[in-house]
Amino acid sequence: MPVTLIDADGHPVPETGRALPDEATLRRALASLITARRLNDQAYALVRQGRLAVYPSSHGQEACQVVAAQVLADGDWLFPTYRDTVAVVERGVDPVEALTLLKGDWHCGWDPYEHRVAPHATPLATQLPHAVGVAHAARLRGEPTVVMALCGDGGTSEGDFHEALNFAAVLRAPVVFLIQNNEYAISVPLARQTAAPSLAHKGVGYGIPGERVDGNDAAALLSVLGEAVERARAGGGPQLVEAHTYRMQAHTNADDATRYRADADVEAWVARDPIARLSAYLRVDETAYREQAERVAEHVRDGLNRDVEPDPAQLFAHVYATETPQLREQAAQLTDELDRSLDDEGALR
Amino acid sequence: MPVTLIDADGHPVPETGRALPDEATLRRALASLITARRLNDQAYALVRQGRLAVYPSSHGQEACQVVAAQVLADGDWLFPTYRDTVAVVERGVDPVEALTLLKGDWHCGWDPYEHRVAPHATPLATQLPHAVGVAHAARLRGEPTVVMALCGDGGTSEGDFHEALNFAAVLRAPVVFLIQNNEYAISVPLARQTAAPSLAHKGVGYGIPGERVDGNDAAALLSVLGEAVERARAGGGPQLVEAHTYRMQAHTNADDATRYRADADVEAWVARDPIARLSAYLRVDETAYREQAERVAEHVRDGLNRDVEPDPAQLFAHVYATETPQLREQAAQLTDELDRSLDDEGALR
Amino acid sequence: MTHEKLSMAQALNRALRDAMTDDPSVVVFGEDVGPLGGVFRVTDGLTAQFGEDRCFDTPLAESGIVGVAVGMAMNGLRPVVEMQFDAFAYPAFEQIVSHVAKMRNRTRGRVALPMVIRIPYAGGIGGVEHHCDSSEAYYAHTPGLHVVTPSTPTDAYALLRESIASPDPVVFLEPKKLYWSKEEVELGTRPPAIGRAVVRREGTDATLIAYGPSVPIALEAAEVADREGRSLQVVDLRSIVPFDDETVCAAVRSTGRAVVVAEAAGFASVSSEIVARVTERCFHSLAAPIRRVTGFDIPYPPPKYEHLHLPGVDRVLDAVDDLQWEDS
Amino acid sequence: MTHEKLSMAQALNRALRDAMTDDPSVVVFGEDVGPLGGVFRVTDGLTAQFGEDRCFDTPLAESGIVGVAVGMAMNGLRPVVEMQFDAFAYPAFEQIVSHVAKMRNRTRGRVALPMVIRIPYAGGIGGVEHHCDSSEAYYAHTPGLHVVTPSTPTDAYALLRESIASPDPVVFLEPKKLYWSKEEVELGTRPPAIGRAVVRREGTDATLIAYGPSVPIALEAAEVADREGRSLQVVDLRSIVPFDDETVCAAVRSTGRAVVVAEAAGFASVSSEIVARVTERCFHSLAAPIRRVTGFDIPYPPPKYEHLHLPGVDRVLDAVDDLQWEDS
Ligand SMILES: Cc1ncc(C[n+]2csc(CCOP(=O)(O)OP(=O)(O)O)c2C)c(N)n1
Ligand SMILES: Cc1ncc(C[n+]2csc(CCOP(=O)(O)OP(=O)(O)O)c2C)c(N)n1
Ligand SMILES: [Mg+2]
Ligand SMILES: [Mg+2]
Repeated sequence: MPVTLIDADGHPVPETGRALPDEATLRRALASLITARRLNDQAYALVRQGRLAVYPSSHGQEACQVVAAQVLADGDWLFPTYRDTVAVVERGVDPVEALTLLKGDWHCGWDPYEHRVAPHATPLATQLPHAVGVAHAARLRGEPTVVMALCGDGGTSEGDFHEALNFAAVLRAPVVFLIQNNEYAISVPLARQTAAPSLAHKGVGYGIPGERVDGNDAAALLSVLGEAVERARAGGGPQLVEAHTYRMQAHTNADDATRYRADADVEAWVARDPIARLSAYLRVDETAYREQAERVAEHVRDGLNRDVEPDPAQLFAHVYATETPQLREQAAQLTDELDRSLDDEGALR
Repeated sequence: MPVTLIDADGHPVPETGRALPDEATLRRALASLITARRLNDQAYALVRQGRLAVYPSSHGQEACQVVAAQVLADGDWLFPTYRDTVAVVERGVDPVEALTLLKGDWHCGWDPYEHRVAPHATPLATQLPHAVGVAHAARLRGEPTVVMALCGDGGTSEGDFHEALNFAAVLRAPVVFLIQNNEYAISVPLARQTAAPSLAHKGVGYGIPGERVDGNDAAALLSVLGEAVERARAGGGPQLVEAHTYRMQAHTNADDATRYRADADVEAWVARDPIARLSAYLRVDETAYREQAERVAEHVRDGLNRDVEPDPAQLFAHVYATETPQLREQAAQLTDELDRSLDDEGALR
Repeated sequence: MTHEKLSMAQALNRALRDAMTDDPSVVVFGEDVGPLGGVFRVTDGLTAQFGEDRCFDTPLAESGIVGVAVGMAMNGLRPVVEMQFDAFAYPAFEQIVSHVAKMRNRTRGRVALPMVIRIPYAGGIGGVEHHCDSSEAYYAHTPGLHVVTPSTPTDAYALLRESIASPDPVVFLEPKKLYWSKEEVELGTRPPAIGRAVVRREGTDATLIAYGPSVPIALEAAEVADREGRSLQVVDLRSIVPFDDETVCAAVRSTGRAVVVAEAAGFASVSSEIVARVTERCFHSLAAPIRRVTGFDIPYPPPKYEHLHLPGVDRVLDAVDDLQWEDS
Repeated sequence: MTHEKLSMAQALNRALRDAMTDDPSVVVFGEDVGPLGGVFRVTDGLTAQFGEDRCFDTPLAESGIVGVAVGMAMNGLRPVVEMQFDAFAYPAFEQIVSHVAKMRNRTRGRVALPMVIRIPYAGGIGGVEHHCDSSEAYYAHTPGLHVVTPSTPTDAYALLRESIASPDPVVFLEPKKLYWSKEEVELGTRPPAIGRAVVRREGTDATLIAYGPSVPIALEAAEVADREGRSLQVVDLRSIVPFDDETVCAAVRSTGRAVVVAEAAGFASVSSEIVARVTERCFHSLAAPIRRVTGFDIPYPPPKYEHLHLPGVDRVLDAVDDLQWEDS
């Protein structure tokens, strides 16, 4: 059974053997959840308005993402997937920078070192060995860094998931692997992804402790992930956490979820919403939180409505530290083309 | 604890909850073990004589290999690794054909369909998804085929191991995955390969039952693998079996094992030899078996001492069902070269 | 023989459907190819029509998909697997290079692998990183694979039918940006087989050699050139491996000048090969060196930059202008 | 500056040792690189000298090895990883193509990956299947990677030092059959950097362009040709990416004829690129089309056949003879 500390109705679960996080911590989580939800929905809307190419929303999964970021210390690292924009933002990255990839301006919009957030990883599970490498390098230097590596349920089927967990265990690397089990990999339900009793069981074959947690219960996530991070920091090695949640929207805006799941299935999860639940428990007036959320939404709208003129030189500038002679030639060719086409336009119009 | 039915001294282990295989079955195993050992040692000797390029010996692991083949029915398939020559031979493949790769005459010397033995797989763990595919195809057609897929301890770290087990579990493919844990992957000991409590535990994350067995006890292997095969045949899905054994010789003749393990470690395993143990239990006169073994050794010596003239046309004949125009050109070029060099030789000598 | 107006995606879907109808050993699998019908809907309706044994979703693991297909092909079936996007076939690279390409040769022809690996590839759809790679060179360089890529719905249908019928593995590259291009398709026809290029447009001054997503660019360039008084011939390779030296060289010899157009980075690519082999064979017919118009040697750029990267009509015409038309 | 007679394997070992001594951020890992010292002994003694944190054995998983190296390079270290053989780098292909090659570009230069992927490659050692692939084209075609390959112990030392010092990832291809070739090596020198080719032998009649394992073949061919009265120049690329157009084109222009020699299958290969780019640049200096002498377009053959497959001196000289020496 996944760890749950606050049930779907906002009541504390008795006799869990775990303390509830203190109220300040929970309030901080709620504030971020509300902003995260607003950000998810704003981004979704911006796709419809053509300002974002595509958006894989984490609506409904915000608790996992917000808490994954909140349990980390400054010197820690976060390795997100493409669906983890709100985790990235929670870690301090400007949301406009966080959406750069999906806007199409560049691949990664932020400086990974500034907040210690790796670029979004699109090829599934490939970020997991990177996370292990970052953790191992820190450990070799005696730094207290912990790495939070995110992955989807579908991603667990990739070979890189296996190799990363095995390396982490053998190297005793301080990595917390958080699987957001949202029951789907695009159209493929979990039952077709694995026959394992749970995704947390996947730790066994590596000698890594696995834990299941209710992914829509921020309190439980704070407890379980917080513990995993401290254990890793103390030298206890990697840990695997499966957070059970649900992808409330289609895979991305380009997807048509009605082809593979019933609306009723989705509706059943509305009652387990992570925000409503925490809000009910805390009995807070959400108004104050909503203001911050609106400010972020506005910032995102402004940022994404601003068109950035692509600078052709960028195409060649970052392939290598020093441009190869070949790239210098190609850049010159492009410049020449563009100059000529400007001349043509000038001449013609 | 691994299943052991006959201990290292040849005494039956009490209260295992498993019946010992009948005497005829054990005698058949012993006969094959003796031949297999002879084959291993003959092949090893042939490398020293320059008749084989290299030989990864399974000296000490013969029980795993012989039994893996013996528990299969005619319609079943065996997927060997490069170390499993004696399993291939036990399945009926002519030992000379089985050694073709290592002799250097061609990549695979036998017809995989004749005895339902896949080619040796050199890239580690890559044969495992093939095994699943063969099994799944058979199952789709309603055939009672079971596939025995072999893999080393080192091979379990590869992504393909993971993907194959997961596919097998999800498809409920009738595959028995047999890991010969011989404690080393070339120079790397198991402790650096994995932190799992055992390799059999690796089944858990796929929902595949795992079993450990004494890999030097042919009786235990017959019981455990036989059961796994019948379970798979009956629709019970895949199974993972870890056979604990030991690589008594260097990785191949090219390897220098003294660089990474002590001779004393190896010696400790002499007392656990699979042949001595079974022979002690059966109290048989091995002479009769040795004759057969010698016949096989002689056949191997003869076969490998015969030089096969490489036929240049073979280079191009099997790349595609029909040679591409490009390959026809290249084949013609080579023929022309060879003709000219024959003319030169004729003219000069 | 029937005619229907179909998009390339629909033509591919028809090819799968017809192949599955004609041959019970054809099976289709991959990520999201079942109830969803694939992210490009190429497998739409196949599970419903043929059942889950014939078209099914797999776990998310490309090496596993290709590896399992190898085993199924070894054991009497004809798997057609889908890699969701070009860059997501890379996890299967070892299986493709070390097994798919080599099994027949390894076993002296005893084990054939009649299987098709479908890969939506190349750019021009505003896709984010890893969704727009032109990966043909990796496969074309690997002996043992057939590599084909259609540029029209008609060819998509015909080439996929041929590929599924082939006794050998085929890497079937589908130009994503042409999925929605439509034309009247002749179903049931057998146009030139795998290994044959076609002249898509006759012309006398220079030859444009293209394949897959670059064919429409080449045709458009020829159209524009025509208005400017230059007659360009357009050859569509269709099949990269085997390569149709005969058609390509005859075309180049007839004009004496050539430009290769391809989206992929140019370095050590299929375009390099075309230049090299045509030059080797037609050196003395060439009035000028063959030019290449390719993507730059950079990672595929973000959506807002792709128009700068992709070979376009102007760049093709610049290259044509460069073919030393004046005595010097 | 010291001199020592070293084999290429020893020179590589010295380069690792010296780099690890000079820079504590250099770490070495891979399969069997620890106590065993690597199957070719290139990492011999490093664990003993620098400890297990600096040189260690990993689990048997190439994608994991490269992926973990990416993370370590992101976080301040300079990993040098070993792939045991050419074909065993394919499991890491996705990591190499989708991350190693792209991280700097993805992050606009913020995240650099100073890492080296050492790959013993190519044939000529009687190795069984999967142990003899010439895989350079796969890497050379991938923008974002440097690809280098030495042909002498001196270059092996120098190029590996340069590669480890490079701010960018380098695929370092080690010609297996030259591991045991010996020469006097100048340690501590800085010969031409990554990106520079060298003329290994002067000659006036034609230019042989080679790299890695083919350089000794080219030199031997030049030696034989010399006795037959033909003067062949030999260029050793050393660096495939970046490519030294200047040196190569100057060489070809000086002779007007050229043959490219490389072990890899020729189709869509580095040799194709050399022919294409040199022809583009030197067309009017060429008296004949540039010829390629490469491996056939077949899977690398079994040991007993490799002499038929590999470019040898005779085949090179045949190609030179083909360079249209007579008026026709
Ligand atoms: C290697 C690879 N294969 C395929 C894809 C295409 N793809 C993108 S998301 C996705 C589903 C991922 O599912 P999951 O891991 O559960 O994450 P979720 O989308 O549910 O967050 C797929 C198949 C990819 N990005 N990378
Ligand atoms: C993908 C791949 N990587 C590396 C190798 C090189 N190699 C051959 S055998 C071996 C060790 C294998 O160990 P294990 O799986 O335990 O099998 P064993 O040799 O002990 O039978 C290695 C690293 C390989 N064959 N394939
Ligand atoms: Mg999911
Ligand atoms: Mg082993």
